[in-house]
Amino acid sequence: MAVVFKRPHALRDVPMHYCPGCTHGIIHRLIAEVLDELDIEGKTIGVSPVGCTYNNYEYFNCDMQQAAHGRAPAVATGIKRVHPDKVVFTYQGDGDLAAIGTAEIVHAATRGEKITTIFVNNAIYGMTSGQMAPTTLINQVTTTTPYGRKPELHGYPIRVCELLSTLDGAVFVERVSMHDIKNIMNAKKAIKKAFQVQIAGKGFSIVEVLSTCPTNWGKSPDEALKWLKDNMIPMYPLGNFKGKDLEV
Amino acid sequence: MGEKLLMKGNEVIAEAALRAGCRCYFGYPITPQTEIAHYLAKKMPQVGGTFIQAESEIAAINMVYGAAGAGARVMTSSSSPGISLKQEGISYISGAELPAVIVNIVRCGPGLGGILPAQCDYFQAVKGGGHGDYKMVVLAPSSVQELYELTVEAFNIADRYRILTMIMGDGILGQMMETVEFRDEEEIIKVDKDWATTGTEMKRDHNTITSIYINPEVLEKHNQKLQAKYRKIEENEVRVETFNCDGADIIVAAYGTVARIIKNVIKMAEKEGIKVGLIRPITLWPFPVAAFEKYSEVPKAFLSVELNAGQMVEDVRLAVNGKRPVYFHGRMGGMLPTQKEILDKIKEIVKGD
Amino acid sequence: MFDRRINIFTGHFGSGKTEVAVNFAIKLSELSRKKFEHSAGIDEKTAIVDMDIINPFFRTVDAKSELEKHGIWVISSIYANTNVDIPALPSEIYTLFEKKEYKVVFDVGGDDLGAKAVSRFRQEILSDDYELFFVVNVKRPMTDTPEKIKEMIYIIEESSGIKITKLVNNTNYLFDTTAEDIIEGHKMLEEVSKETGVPIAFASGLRKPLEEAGQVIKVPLLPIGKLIKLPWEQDGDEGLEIEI
Amino acid sequence: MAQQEIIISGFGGQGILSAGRLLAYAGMLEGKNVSWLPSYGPEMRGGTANCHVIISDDPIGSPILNSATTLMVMNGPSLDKFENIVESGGIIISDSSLVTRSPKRTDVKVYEIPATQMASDMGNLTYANIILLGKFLEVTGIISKEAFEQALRKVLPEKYHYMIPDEMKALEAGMKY
Repeated sequence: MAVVFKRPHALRDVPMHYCPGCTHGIIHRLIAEVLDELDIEGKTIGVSPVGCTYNNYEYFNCDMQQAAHGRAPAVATGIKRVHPDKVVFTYQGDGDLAAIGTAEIVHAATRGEKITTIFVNNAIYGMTSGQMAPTTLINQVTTTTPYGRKPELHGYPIRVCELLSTLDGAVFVERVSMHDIKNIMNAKKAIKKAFQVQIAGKGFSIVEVLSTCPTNWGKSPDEALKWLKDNMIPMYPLGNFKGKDLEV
Repeated sequence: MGEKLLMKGNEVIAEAALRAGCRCYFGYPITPQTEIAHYLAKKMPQVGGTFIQAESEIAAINMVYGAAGAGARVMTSSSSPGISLKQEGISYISGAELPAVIVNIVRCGPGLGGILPAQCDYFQAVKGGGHGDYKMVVLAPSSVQELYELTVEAFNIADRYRILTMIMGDGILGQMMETVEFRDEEEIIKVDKDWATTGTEMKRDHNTITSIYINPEVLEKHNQKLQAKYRKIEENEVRVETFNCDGADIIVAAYGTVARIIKNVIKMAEKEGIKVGLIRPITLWPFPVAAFEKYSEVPKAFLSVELNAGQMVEDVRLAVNGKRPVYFHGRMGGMLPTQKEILDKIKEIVKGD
Repeated sequence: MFDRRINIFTGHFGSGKTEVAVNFAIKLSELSRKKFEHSAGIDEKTAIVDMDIINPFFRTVDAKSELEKHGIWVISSIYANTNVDIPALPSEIYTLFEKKEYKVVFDVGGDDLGAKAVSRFRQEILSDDYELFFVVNVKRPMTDTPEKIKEMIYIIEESSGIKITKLVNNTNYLFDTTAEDIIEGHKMLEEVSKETGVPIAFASGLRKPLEEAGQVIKVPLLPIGKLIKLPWEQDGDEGLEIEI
Repeated sequence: MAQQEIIISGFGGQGILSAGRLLAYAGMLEGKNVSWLPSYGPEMRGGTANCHVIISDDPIGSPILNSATTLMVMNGPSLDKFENIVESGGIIISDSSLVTRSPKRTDVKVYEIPATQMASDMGNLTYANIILLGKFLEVTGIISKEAFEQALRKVLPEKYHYMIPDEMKALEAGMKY
């Protein structure tokens, strides 16, 4: 009988805690599939952030370390420098990476640390219940922008891929989305390439994954995916910013 | 002993770390400890190690957290304001029980303060500057030779107990040169770090390093385990120098640079017929309580001399436990007490009965 | 008052929603059991969902063992009352829209912030047999005038995407509540009800003052036992006995 | 002498700190206990620089000097600052090319040497500190010329070792002055 669905080995057989309809579970699965396909689970060390995915070290079968809020790229740097032959990745949300940890991500990228960052951007703080993120869209209502995000009060959304792709140390930069099957397949390709770039020793690689938060957006999973497509993608255009043609 | 050299304190810390097998250093420049970074920037590549000038002290301590979790012998160094920035990481490293070494060449604060010698970070180091019930072993050398010995020892203690160990000095210790004799080979304890993130190689279950415990009962158990470890360290790792204490009229408590000054004061006092003893804590935590208990029948009193407004004196009082008066003399702002002013204070106490 | 399948409790922070919801669920389960005994074959079950994504303390799960004693299915985040403040909603919530044999109580977090969590289930709720209760304690500063109550109703409707269908008078000063307080609350709600057209479903409170007030106000009563406790209130306090 | 306590002071850039390091190193090579403590404050950059050197038969207590047996000064402000802390019977060695006044103390031995002028005549201003050290070696006798030469080899980077013969000439000039 043909196997049509199988849990990737790199994903542990435990229930995940995410809200129904949350795309973190899919992103975890894509990473695990890539670890399986590249056969690198045994030599991979992941770094968990602070945020809704703070304990995704429970979900991956590879070695994992939990980092303080925003510090995952520094922690990953420490690990990678001790084990240059291993594969090191960070998994970070928009508050973690683009607010409190801006210095760490910019400098890990500018040093060209041979690590891979999976950056999940859902334009809101999920863990602390729906506050404004650096990536919150203009006019988007959050618990700390109850009248909508106003540029004159709250500034503008930060485009992480565009920012990091100006750095020479960042060699692979791509933005993907979770809003439909085709894009999910694209996301997997990007994640795989990012890991391959690291393994080839080229430099820092990052994949920004546009993602949803049905609970804090107050939308059904379907509506949330549509909202992502209609509102986030115009602000955060999909595609490769750097390293598309890198030989790996 | 092996090679004898004239070296700066900061250089000796760096050299000792290398000899102790430290191959990872992460730091950010700040006076007066920067020579540690200069030395290691030059030497680390020669021994295949890693030197990173991080973007901030916060990043540096988190690189330490990552490298320690990955099983390496790792060190960072800074001075007071930089150590404040590291406190978040210090708490995480303590919570996750990782071994690492931190050097604090203390400046005089608060705020940006100044670069001259001070001991105003005593509370921060021994009572915890970061959040949570954690302890670090805090070593306070008072000579360049001791900087070498204790830096090597710091790595061994860290590995033995899976704990952070801090070397605490001041600008004088960091900047002064003295002779130092290195051993030909260090005794480096070997610890099996089977908890480290080294990659499973598909041969074992995954290792996870974390300081989060979802279940409050489990978190309490984890804390109890930490506390039990701290009690064990208090039993086994106290280091103290007692000098001239038997038959002394008065005992001075002082550590680091100040203890050096006291040794001169002891000579001056002897000429005036006063016998002064010195208890010099080498471990500030665990504090050498037993040494103070042993001499708590000293005829006159105890005097704590510090480069701050009175910090260690609290631990001296707890150790002496009311059996004798405990006096304090301190200077701040980078000022050092002169031998004469300390002697005057001693004479005032001795006469005061 | 107990005839809807889905019963959602919203309100201002500290209005006593959780107490009301928990006691409501217990009452619901008792009525179901009675119904079951009288007309064999109609197997009605009760479930309560902790949907508070705002407040990590004072939650439905505090009364979990009491609720389970009554045969009520308690659904809450795996993180409720742990050391972690992850507001993750349990996926079982979706099954409740399929398992029509259940009567369901939703205990929603306070204010518009808490009501936000309802919004993602809007379609499922609107196509079901539901009641959206708004619990009011007129002794709380954000709901102590008819104007403020109306404002709160508006922002909760805005946030949840669903109209409030019933008001609940839960006016109290905890154990110092008097019948007069409950009557005062009722009068204010009557005013709100007149202006908004939303009827008052029932009044709730500790049995003694509530029954006394019941002599004056003509609405159904839900006497409540205080089930959500502070650590030092575990035993022997007034209201521990549940007499519904 | 059981313990020599030396303060060397002048402008930054005159080789004040390196003179101290040379003394400490030579002392160590003579089998003594030594310490060297620089002023590491803002003075390091252009202002006055000084260092404390102790050379002792016994273990050294505090490396910080409240008094000195020898003061070596290469500018006027340094003489003003430190003249009074020299112990009675001690030594003041002054670069008279730069220090325009003579020490007022009468209870110490004073050596005034136009070291900067002599170094200039020798074609290299940086020898001035060596010339003054020569006088210190001659007066105290605690360090041999051989130990000093060895210290130069240790302290100077190898690319400057060609200068050592000239430096030794400067040292002798100071000793003889």
